[in-house]
Amino acid sequence: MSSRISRRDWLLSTATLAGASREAGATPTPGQRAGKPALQVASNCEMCFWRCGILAKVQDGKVTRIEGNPQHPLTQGRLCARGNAGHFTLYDPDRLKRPQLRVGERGEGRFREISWDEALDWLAARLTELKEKYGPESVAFFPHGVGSSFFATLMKAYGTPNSAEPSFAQCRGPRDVGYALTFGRPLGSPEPLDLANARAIVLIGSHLGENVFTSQITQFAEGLARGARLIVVDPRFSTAASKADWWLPIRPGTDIALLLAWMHVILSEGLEDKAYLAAYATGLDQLREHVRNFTPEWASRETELPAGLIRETARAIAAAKPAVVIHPGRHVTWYGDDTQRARAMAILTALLGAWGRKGGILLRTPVPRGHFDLPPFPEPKRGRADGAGDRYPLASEEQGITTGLVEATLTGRPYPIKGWIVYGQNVLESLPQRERTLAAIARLELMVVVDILPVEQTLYADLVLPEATYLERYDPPHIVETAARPFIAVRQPVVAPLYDTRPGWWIARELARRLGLEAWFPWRTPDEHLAKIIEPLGISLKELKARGAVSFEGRPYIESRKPEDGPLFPTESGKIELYSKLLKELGHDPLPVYRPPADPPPGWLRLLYGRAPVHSFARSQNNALLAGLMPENAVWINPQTARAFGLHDGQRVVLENQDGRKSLPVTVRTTPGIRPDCAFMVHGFGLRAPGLRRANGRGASDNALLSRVATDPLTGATGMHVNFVRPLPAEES
Amino acid sequence: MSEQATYLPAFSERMIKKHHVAIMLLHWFNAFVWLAELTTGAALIQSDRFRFAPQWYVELVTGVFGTRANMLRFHIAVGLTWIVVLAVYGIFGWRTYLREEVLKREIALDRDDVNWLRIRILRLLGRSNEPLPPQGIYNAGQKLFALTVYAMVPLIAISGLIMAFHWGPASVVGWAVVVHFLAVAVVVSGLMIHVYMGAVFPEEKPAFFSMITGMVPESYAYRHHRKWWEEVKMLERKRAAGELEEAAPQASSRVWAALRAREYWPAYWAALGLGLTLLAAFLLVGQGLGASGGFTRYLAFLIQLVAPGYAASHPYWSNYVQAGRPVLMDFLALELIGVALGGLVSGWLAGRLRWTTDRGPSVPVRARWALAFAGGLLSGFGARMARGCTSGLALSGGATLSAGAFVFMLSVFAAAFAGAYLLRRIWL
Amino acid sequence: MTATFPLDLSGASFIVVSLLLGFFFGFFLERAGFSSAIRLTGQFYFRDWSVLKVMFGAIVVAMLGLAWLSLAGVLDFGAIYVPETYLWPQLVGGLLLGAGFILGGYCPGTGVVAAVTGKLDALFFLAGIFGGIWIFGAAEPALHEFHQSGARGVLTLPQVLNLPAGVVAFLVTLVALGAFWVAEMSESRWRLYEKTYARGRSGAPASPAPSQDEAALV
Amino acid sequence: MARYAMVTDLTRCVGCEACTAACSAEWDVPPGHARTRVLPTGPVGEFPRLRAAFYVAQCNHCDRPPCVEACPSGATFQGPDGIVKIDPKLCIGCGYCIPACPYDARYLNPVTQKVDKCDFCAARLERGQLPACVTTCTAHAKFFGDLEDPNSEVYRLVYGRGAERIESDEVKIGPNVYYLGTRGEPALVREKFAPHPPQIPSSGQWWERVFKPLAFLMAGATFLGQAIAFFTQLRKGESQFDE
Repeated sequence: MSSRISRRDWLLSTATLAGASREAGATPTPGQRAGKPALQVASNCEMCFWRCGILAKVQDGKVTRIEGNPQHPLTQGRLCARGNAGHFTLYDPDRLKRPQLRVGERGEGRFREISWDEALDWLAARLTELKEKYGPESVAFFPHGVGSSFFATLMKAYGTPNSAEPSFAQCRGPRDVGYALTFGRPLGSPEPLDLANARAIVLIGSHLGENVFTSQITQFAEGLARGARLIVVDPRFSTAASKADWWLPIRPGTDIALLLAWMHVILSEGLEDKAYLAAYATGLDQLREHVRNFTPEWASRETELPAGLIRETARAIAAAKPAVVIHPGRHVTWYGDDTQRARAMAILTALLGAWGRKGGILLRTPVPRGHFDLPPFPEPKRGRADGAGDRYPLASEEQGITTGLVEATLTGRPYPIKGWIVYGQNVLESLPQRERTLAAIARLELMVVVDILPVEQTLYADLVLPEATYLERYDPPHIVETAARPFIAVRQPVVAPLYDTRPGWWIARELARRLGLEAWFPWRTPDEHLAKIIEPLGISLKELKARGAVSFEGRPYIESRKPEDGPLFPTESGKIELYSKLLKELGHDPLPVYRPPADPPPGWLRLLYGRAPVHSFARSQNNALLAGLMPENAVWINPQTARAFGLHDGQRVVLENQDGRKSLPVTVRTTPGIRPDCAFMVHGFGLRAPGLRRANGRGASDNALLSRVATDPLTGATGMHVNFVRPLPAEES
Repeated sequence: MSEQATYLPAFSERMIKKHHVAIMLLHWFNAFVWLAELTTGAALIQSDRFRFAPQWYVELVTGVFGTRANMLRFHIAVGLTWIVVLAVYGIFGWRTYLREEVLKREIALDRDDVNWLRIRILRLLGRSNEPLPPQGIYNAGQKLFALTVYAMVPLIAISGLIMAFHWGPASVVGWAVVVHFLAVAVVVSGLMIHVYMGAVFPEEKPAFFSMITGMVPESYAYRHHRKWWEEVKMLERKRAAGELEEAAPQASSRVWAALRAREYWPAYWAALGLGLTLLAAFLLVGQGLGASGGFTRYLAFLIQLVAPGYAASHPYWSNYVQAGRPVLMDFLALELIGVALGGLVSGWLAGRLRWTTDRGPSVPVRARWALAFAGGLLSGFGARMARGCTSGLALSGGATLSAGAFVFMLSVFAAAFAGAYLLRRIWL
Repeated sequence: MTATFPLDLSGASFIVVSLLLGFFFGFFLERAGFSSAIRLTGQFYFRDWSVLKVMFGAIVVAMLGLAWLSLAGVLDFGAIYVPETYLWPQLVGGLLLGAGFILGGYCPGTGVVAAVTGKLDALFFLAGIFGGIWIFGAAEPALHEFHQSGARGVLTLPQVLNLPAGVVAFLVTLVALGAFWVAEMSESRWRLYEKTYARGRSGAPASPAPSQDEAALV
Repeated sequence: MARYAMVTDLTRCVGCEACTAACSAEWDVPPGHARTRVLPTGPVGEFPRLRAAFYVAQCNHCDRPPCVEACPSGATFQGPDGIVKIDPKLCIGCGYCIPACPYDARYLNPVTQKVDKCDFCAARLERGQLPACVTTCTAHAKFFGDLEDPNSEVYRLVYGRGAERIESDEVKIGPNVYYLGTRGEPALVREKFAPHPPQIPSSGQWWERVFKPLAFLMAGATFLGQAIAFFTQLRKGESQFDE
């Protein structure tokens, strides 16, 4: 008699059935936190790459609050604005919900929702087809973020060497190469800076406070509070500049001149750390000779900074040695001479004896980790297509050159690229010269995007796969060797994935199974994967997942080193190479040489860009809370310049660049806090993604105006501070 | 004031009907509401810049309600009830009562009224002793007060709703606060005279009692409301002459008569009684009324008596026969006994106790019994399947807005209507 | 200030209160004329709408009472037993009970009141009820799965319609007023029909006057 | 009982708005509104001699809160520990208190249609936690504690290091949020964000100045009339009064 009447309950359209997750993306439950029982899950954040420790509160199956995890050794319970607002992205109604196959033309944005099986079968078939027709090297992989490691394994097993993250050629590539050439090792992330114990901090173009990495801000504020002197070199009066003892509003592109002048003052007045240099450095004589006539007066003409100020700051820095942090910066791809500039900053750090010293740059403490013994990856028949390792020998083959892959796809040289797999990278927002990227995409036979939000690039994809957010998935643990106390922090799902989304490891493993590559995925569950990695550390899986992070004894200073930590300076000479023989052999300047930058023609302004504390590039623009804090960006213009252009504060303008590219309308903010020849905008706005209903079309995109780049000869990195704009009154409809 | 001095008809102290029962009910309802709302309202305004009442008073009343939030909720609850009742009176009573009674007799100020007011005030100031002009059923003072009340009540109601449910932006709510306070103040100033003249002023004592019994002595009417007295006299003459045919029953005691009446009560009175009983059940025992639950317990008791083992082990009956808790110690079981008694008493009072069989005209008695038994089988089975019957699930479930109850009710009526067509032979 | 109602009675006071509540329940049922099968079934022939008027009226009165008292914080609505929703059993159970109602002439509650006032057919009806419950009890293990199906726990209309309880109560009251209006119309039209046409129908004698149940004597 | 106070070090503060985000997430403040806001002051001065700071504005839980007086229904009140709270069940959202706050620390929540404000995270304090903004501040620039407890951090910062209050000549109502700044930040804040004299919307002012006296007048007049009638009636006796 029991009738299995279909579950379509005509009576109960809106009621929440026990267990079934609600269809509409509900905003978090109201905030009467007191008294209501909450499940607490420790994990780490992915609103940016610092991955601070978080405690997510879950009430009746929904994340209602995210707080800092006090037991996280780096961030100790503190969290920036974006961390606090993470669950608003989890419940963003505009999220990608189901796999979609393109039905319209590329860029039209018409898709058909399909099941995961159908999507993965379709993708496996297309990848096999491309492998047979053009060879595995014809597929390029554009990863970003920690979740991409599973896909990286898949791509290597598939047989393509072509993988490139923007974090090299568009961000910190030149810095890592510059420091590696000097000290033998790249700096890595999180930057190992002992800001709290520093007695002098030098920021060159780095705008701490607007660029917020939680623990770096805490230590920066602590260092200043303990009396560290702050020198900020920035054409813009940034937040850091407002706290500086000396603000050097330098002419953009002349940093190397300033650095050389500082070296001149220090060496000529004998202020360098002689014992340290004698023990650990080579090439001091060539350096002394090289900087002999780079006097502050010479530098003053180039940098438009008073010579006295240059001399005064040089002496202040030297006086604080060795507790001096020359902040290496993070996004340093500006003028095309970026690696040499990083070399200069590294050399200056060496002169002050700050590397491996208290208050300076911390040494890395190695942390052992377990590995699955995977079968050897197939040897690709053709070398990398992006030039890393051959045209740019110093470029990292691990991280690759994204713009190199775009060029290969566009020109077909060295060989044609027919397929792109994009995981967590926003190619149209993070790579300059978006017209070239769009042209390259047009030539592709396969474009797959794995993402969380319907950003602009998904319009051009053949297949869009919705990934679960960091609150709904497992990712490999965050192992940090560059902190005073090295540690391992875990990410675990706080709630089950909403809609029909899947974690990255599941997508990669299911695709591998369909491609017959499951041998490279010898584990079934995330716990199995995590247990293997933490095997040599001797800590229990349960305890790690409960606390969220476990730290170990650190040996950050030279005097605390142990033999098993490896050589102090793994360079060719085993010492700090002030003079780089390797660069000489490769035909580059062994010592940094200053070359004057091209100034903006009259009536034009140099476009500078930077970060805002409440946004992570384009990633958080659709987050309800963060968009509420900063819905749009503005263009900073000096009052004199504004008067010259006949503009007033608050006026809406459109920016046009030297190649005629125009931005969306944006508001002018006149402020004396910027050089008259510059204009500044926060990066990440002006998106053209109709799927992001809250963020689409708000503010102006700096990336849309980066039509010209200065390629760094050493690393292939794309310097992007070389575009000039002029503001035109916007005739708003 | 024609023959006042010469002819003072001997009054047999007869009582004349002044107020319709609906007006009396409405008046005392209003009195209660105004008492409740004024006491809590004055206490609700706490900041010195707005307060009327002294601080000790505010604390006193807040203490009664425990928290200020409860006091506000009570104030809103009473206010809503007041608005609903006035609305119901207004809507249902408009044609028959309000248009004629209110507009013509309570508000219309004629020349006499104006003079009455003028003289009355001058008299107060001791500057005149002219005789007061004759007055209608309500004197000018009462008409003036009625006018202010009718003007102020909508303001108070609307501003109250705006404040309670935040209709409109903060500025509108801000002005609603001012309007509410001011309108109340206007009515209160009038209220003072109304209460004084009605309850305290010795001369108007009959008026006070007229609001309870509805009657006034003829002498009072003659001296205070001459024009109305003449109207009544004229009506009486007409009735005596047989021209009027409407008859107002002079029920001595309505209640007892209702009890003894042979016909059934009008459904709405029975519904009210049943509704209040149901509400009382919720309040006193936390659950609604029921019937089929009672039957099941009695059957369970029977089975436990006959075969305790079977009852304890049986998957269905076992959950009625737990150890330690007697089967019949249950609200529904006891209530069923009450139902029987209540039905008996009511039937006895109405003289409806008689052995008979209800049946359609074309159905022999024995067939009717068989049909009744078959109907019982279906009802018993259906009630248990639905876990309740028309009195249990439908009434109690309906009152608590349980979704299942409404599904159940719809299907009962659907089946009954459908069945009625099929079985029209046995009933029509 | 925790709400004073519902009370937590036990022992003697519980028994007395239960009996009293039952007494008034039975009393008002009989007053409404629900001891007469003719009047009850009249409802389904559109002749006498007292069943709808009394039931719906009682529901509205109790519902508004519950709403005001809980709004004023006097009653804690959370502690009130709200019948659970079992979608399919209540649907099927309703149909059976409706059929039993029209066939037998009574429902369990009115059956008792009728029996007590001397209606022999009501006695048979009650016997039938005990039989029906016994059959259900025996069949329940087999029907258990269906008996539990469509379970939604305590599910109220405000949750289903996603509206605040106050609004739903107001809507139910409106529906009730509408139903009463229909009832009045229907009854007055039936009386008109009764007066003019009833005599003229072929064969069947005129049905007895609705108000007084002078059914033919035994 | 405690006397809670907050100290914000504007030299350490980098204006990252973590406090605003944490507070809004903790108390479901709708986007576009805030209980605590980070307001930039500056840069002021001539290029390149410039000064700038961030003003972390919030409710100061003042010793003499003008907002409590402005609330007709007493929905907003000050507890013995100094925290000024709002009882949402009592607030009718009339908004009188919003302009009455010299520090603009109150807003009307469009979702709940009630006024909302910082309550020093009272619920978290009861659980033994610090307010959300203090816990999450990336620059460790916010300190919270009991000003009456001599060995509390806020006591040391206020009486030891001389944390300053943001007051203006017309408005001295004892705010309990103090600000530190080694580079003249509090002065910069006072320049741009000095507290404005408390005022209530026009409706409230009309009531206070015009309608309330009018109401008392009316009631007084009728009461007086009554009294006269009562006494004359007493003196002249009943018979005289034929109407």
